[in-house]
Amino acid sequence: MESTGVVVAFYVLSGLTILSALSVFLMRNMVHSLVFLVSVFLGMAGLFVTLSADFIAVAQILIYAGAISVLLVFAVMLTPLASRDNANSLYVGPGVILGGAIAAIVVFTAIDVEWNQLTGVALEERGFVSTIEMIGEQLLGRYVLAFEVASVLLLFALLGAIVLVTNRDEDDETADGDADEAATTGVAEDTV
Amino acid sequence: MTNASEPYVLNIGPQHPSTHGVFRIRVVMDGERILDLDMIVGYLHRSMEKLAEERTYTQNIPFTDRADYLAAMSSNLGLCLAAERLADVEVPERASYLRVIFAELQRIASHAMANGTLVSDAGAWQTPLLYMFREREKILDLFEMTCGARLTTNYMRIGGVAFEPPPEFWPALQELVDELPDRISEYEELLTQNEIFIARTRGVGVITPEDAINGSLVGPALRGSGVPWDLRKAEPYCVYDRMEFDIPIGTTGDVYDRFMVRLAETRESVKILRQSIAGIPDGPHKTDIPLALRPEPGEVYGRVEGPRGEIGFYLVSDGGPAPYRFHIRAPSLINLSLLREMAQGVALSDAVVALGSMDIVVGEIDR
Amino acid sequence: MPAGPTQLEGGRVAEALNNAMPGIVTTSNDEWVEVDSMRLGEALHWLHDSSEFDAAQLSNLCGVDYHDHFAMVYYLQSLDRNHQIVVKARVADHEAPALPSAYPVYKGALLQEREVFDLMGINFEGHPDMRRIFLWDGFPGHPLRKDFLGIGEGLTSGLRRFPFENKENPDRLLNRDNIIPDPSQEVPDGWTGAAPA
Amino acid sequence: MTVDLSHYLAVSGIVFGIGVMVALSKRNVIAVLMGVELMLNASNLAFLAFSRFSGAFQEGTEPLAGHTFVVFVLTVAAAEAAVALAMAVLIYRKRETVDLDRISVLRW
Amino acid sequence: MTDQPLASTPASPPAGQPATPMAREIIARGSLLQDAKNVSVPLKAAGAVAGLVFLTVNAAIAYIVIDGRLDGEWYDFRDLGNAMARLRAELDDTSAGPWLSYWVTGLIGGVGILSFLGGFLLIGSWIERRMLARFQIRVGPDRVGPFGLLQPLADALKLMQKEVLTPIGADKALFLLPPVLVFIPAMLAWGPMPWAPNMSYLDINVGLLYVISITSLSVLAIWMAGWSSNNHYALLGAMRTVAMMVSYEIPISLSLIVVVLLTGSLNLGEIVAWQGEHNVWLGALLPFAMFTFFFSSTAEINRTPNDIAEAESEIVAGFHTEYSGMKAGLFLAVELGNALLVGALLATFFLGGYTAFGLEEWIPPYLILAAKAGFGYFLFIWLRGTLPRFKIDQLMNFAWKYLIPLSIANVLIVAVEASIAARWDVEGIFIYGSFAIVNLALTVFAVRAWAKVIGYTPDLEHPVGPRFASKIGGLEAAREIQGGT
Repeated sequence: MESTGVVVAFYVLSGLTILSALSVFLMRNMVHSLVFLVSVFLGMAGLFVTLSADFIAVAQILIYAGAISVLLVFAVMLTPLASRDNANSLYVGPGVILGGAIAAIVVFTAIDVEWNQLTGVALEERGFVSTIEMIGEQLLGRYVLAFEVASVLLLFALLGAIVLVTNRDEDDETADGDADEAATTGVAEDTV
Repeated sequence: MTNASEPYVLNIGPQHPSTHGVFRIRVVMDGERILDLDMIVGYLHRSMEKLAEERTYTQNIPFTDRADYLAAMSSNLGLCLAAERLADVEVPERASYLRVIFAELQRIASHAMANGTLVSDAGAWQTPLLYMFREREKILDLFEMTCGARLTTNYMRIGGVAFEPPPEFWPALQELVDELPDRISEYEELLTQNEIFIARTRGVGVITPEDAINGSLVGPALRGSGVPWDLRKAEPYCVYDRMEFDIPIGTTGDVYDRFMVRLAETRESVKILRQSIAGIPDGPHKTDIPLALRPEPGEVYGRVEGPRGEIGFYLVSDGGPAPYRFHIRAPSLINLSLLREMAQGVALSDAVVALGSMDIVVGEIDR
Repeated sequence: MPAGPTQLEGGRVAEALNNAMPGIVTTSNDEWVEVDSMRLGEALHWLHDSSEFDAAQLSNLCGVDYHDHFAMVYYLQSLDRNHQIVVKARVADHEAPALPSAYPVYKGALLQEREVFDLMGINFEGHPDMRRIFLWDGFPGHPLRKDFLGIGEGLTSGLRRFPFENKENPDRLLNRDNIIPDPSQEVPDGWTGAAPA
Repeated sequence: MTVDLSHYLAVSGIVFGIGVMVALSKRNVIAVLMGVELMLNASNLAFLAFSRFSGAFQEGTEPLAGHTFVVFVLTVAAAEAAVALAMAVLIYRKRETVDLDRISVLRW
Repeated sequence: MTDQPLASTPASPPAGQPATPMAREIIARGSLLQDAKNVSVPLKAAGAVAGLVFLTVNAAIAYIVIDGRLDGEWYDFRDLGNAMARLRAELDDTSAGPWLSYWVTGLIGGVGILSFLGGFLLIGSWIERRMLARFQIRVGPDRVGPFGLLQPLADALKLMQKEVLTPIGADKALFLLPPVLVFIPAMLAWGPMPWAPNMSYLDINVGLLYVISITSLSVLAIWMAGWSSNNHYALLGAMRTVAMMVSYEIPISLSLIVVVLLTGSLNLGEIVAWQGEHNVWLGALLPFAMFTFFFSSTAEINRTPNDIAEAESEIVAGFHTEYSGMKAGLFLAVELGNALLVGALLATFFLGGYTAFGLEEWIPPYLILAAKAGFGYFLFIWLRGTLPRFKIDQLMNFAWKYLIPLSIANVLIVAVEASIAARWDVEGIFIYGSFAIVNLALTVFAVRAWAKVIGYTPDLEHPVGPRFASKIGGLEAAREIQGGT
């Protein structure tokens, strides 16, 4: 991909994504790190677009930035103010070392290995293909069993979430909480 | 998620769209639900009862305007009745009819205001309020052409009324009385079948008749709970004993019933207006009383049925030109005795609507 | 006859009360019945429960300051019988007046007793929250007491003569007769009490 | 100046590593869940990059298998987030804390 | 009353000094003009350049639209997309290469959308206020300019002059961002809107999903606004908004999936083309989906009867209680723009978009779409002038117990119909006419049946009028009357 726009977009978006991810780790306030997590999701969606994966990019925005982050918002708001700090646990040292090691290894491998890939003109002449039909055919053709299993998984996740957070002792008039866990899974189910 | 969130304090007022006036409530909330409620009033306190001890009975009439500035005529009437009973002043018959006419007009205007603000609290963006202001404007025009003031009328006098209405008053009144029933049925079509309004008001802020009586509720708040109590029939003052009218009462004592009771009372007031227009005799509109009215020592409790219920005046005379003790029994304040019980455990939206249905006037609460 | 049209004979209520609870009534006349201030609660309770009087509602409640004592006036009414009963209680202690609260019998007394406590300074025992309602905490004194303006013994802040009723000596509303002349500054003879030009 | 598979894989690896850091070293359950979401996103990026650069649009080759896998990953992520956050809220209700150091027993 | 002690009389200020600290602060702050003078020179230059670019591009658009000629050759002015195509062709021939044509056409399109929205924001509030005034037998704003047309401008100036406050204890960064963050999705969502057969700024295949996901982004900005305000009203409004939006995403998605099932495309242009080609509006085929979309959209954009996120009678202004000046102005502008956006989406999905049964051959299609969007906007104003407000629990119950099950059933039914339509090649008018009739009947039946199933019955058996008593009484009389009926 030599075209200037894509290159610039890649570097800008990857920089945004990595910096936001780092701030998710560094932020001391739970809410701030949540906001940066959302920006990570959006940057990822941009990177997907540079990979000409339009459907996946939009689904990423819808599910992650639209639904899962709202779910995280509710989880953060429902936990008390005292535990809204983003404190590190005792394993911060090993965690940082392990994560850095993984990142280093993967980066080294990615750069070192000579990938058998299409580049340059060979890639450009493939051009942009609309991915929705092909994904749909795959989902209902070859991967139909996995598709069904995933939908059943979603259904049970929805039911489980509702069952977990339902107040058994008292009826809940403004059914915010269980409504929203269900909402997230429901949205995901629709878009699959 | 009731038991996962922490209670917090919400401070409603003194400046808030749904606390009609400078009225403050400190609410302890859990999510959307109200746990506890503390009423903080007095931002409008003018110590009327103290000031009244240094003014004569006639000079005290303007205070009653400022007390309930939405029903000035009824408050005037209450003080005048009490003072007349204290000083044995005879009232000519025409004056009594005029008093009835103006009190009923005031009742219609005040009920229009109350219902309109109630519907605004329920969230209708001021459309019903402005519709109901049409007739209120006409009524206030009648007041203005009679006594020169629209809001703080200061019209009643001890021994009658201040002025004879001008000749153009009567055709205007007749026109208003003729068009009022259509307007009222217009409001009924607009609101009483609206499902959102019913869903917001039915079963909200329910007061049982026992609580209503024990909590000293009066007026539409009491009648909405199904208790047929109306001072105009209990101890008929002026010429109400000659009038034919009914007492509208509610069924379950919720916000919707209070709303409907007020709406129906305007119809009854139109009936009374028709009869009093037909039956008003000629004659003087007031009897002359000495400039310094000196009742002999004694005490009296005179009360009238205002738009918000029983407006009482407890006067103690020591023989001087000014009352020795001057106490106003304010229905707006006393109707709030049950506010805490009503608001505990309900959602904030319901509490706002319930407060609006009690139809408070802060000037009368604080005095 | 200043009594209300539906007001009951005080004597009848007094004898009924005395039959029920001997010695509870101190005085009574045709308008009102005055009960022992310490036993006010049970009197109200009896009137509320009795089938004859059925004082279901506390219509009005207010206190009067008579310089040496306070009088609390309760207007009870029965909606079914449509009559009115006036019960008075005499609070002798003018410095720290106290009364049993009517709240246990009538919920409607909640705010009215707070008002009386705020403006008149009478403390009601048994009231759930006895706080000032209109004035702020720390307000000096209670305005509805006759001695609030500090005018002195036996002199009220009331209106003795109607203003300008007496032509040669027009008074202001606050009568000069009511003001104790301060020895340090003597009132000049020519002082008419009219507002200075 | 060009961008090819290795760049995308590098970004994916870095984000995955940061996700591992967050997931391992945070004390709050919700923060740990955020780390897991980061890792899932990184894996999505790797899937899409492979699918893009390995001739996914060629006839004959498996068309868009990577995209399909990403769809499944999104699905599972949504389900996992829903259940995990519900459990977090439930744990807070029962134990009055979401601190992983204090949540040491599995059944109560 | 309150807890503060007796107020002491303030000391008189020194001569020549303003009386109160507030007055001193105001005088020290200076006026708007002084602030404008204090702006740094590069900022001024940048603003001037941006304004010049905006004006020139608008002039170019106006020239193209009005003159209708491009290098001497007439083009079809009913479709500005042709003009853009010609312009792109011209630019591609130049030495600069394709990127120049991308940038120029993109800039023109973006500025076109922005100026259309800006013009609407300028006139929209005037329209809303005048119409509400008509509903409420008032006159409405009629002082500033002819018919009060300049009122929005005056309001904007007033808002700019107001001080922008930041509450004590607020999270500064998060408090600064939201007015911008809610503005971005409201603008982005206009991208894939098809104004004419090939006049669409962002002609992507996933247009429908794009619209859904972009509009679902604003919930986070609203939550940030409410959370960072350090105000309980704002927090209540924010949490209400979040709960309501995530609940109403589902009915919206389901009602649009139905559209995709029938038209077989996620591309808005193709959806509209399908309606134009079959000469049928999807609203006639899918009445329940249209109602679901409209009602859920009122919840999404905080319009009556679902404006519980900023219910002025309960929580003063909801999530933007603490915002003042132009920040609040941005929130209000976003509300106006969202109302028009939902109107345009309603027209695109259910009311035939830019097509009007062949009328688009004679009048420009973008005018047709604008008229339909304006109709949707009028519907919102109508609701606002007429209806009271729901409660949040009622809204939640309506979404979860009522809209979502019926929407799922709707998806199943329409899937069957779509397969039927795909297999039989009957004359379109017959098969789609029959679908319309069947769907309407099914909707009416299913709505009533489901209402019975979940036990919702409108509370009308309660005597609407109160009872009347001719004689007074107390508790006994009340019991007697109650027992009597």
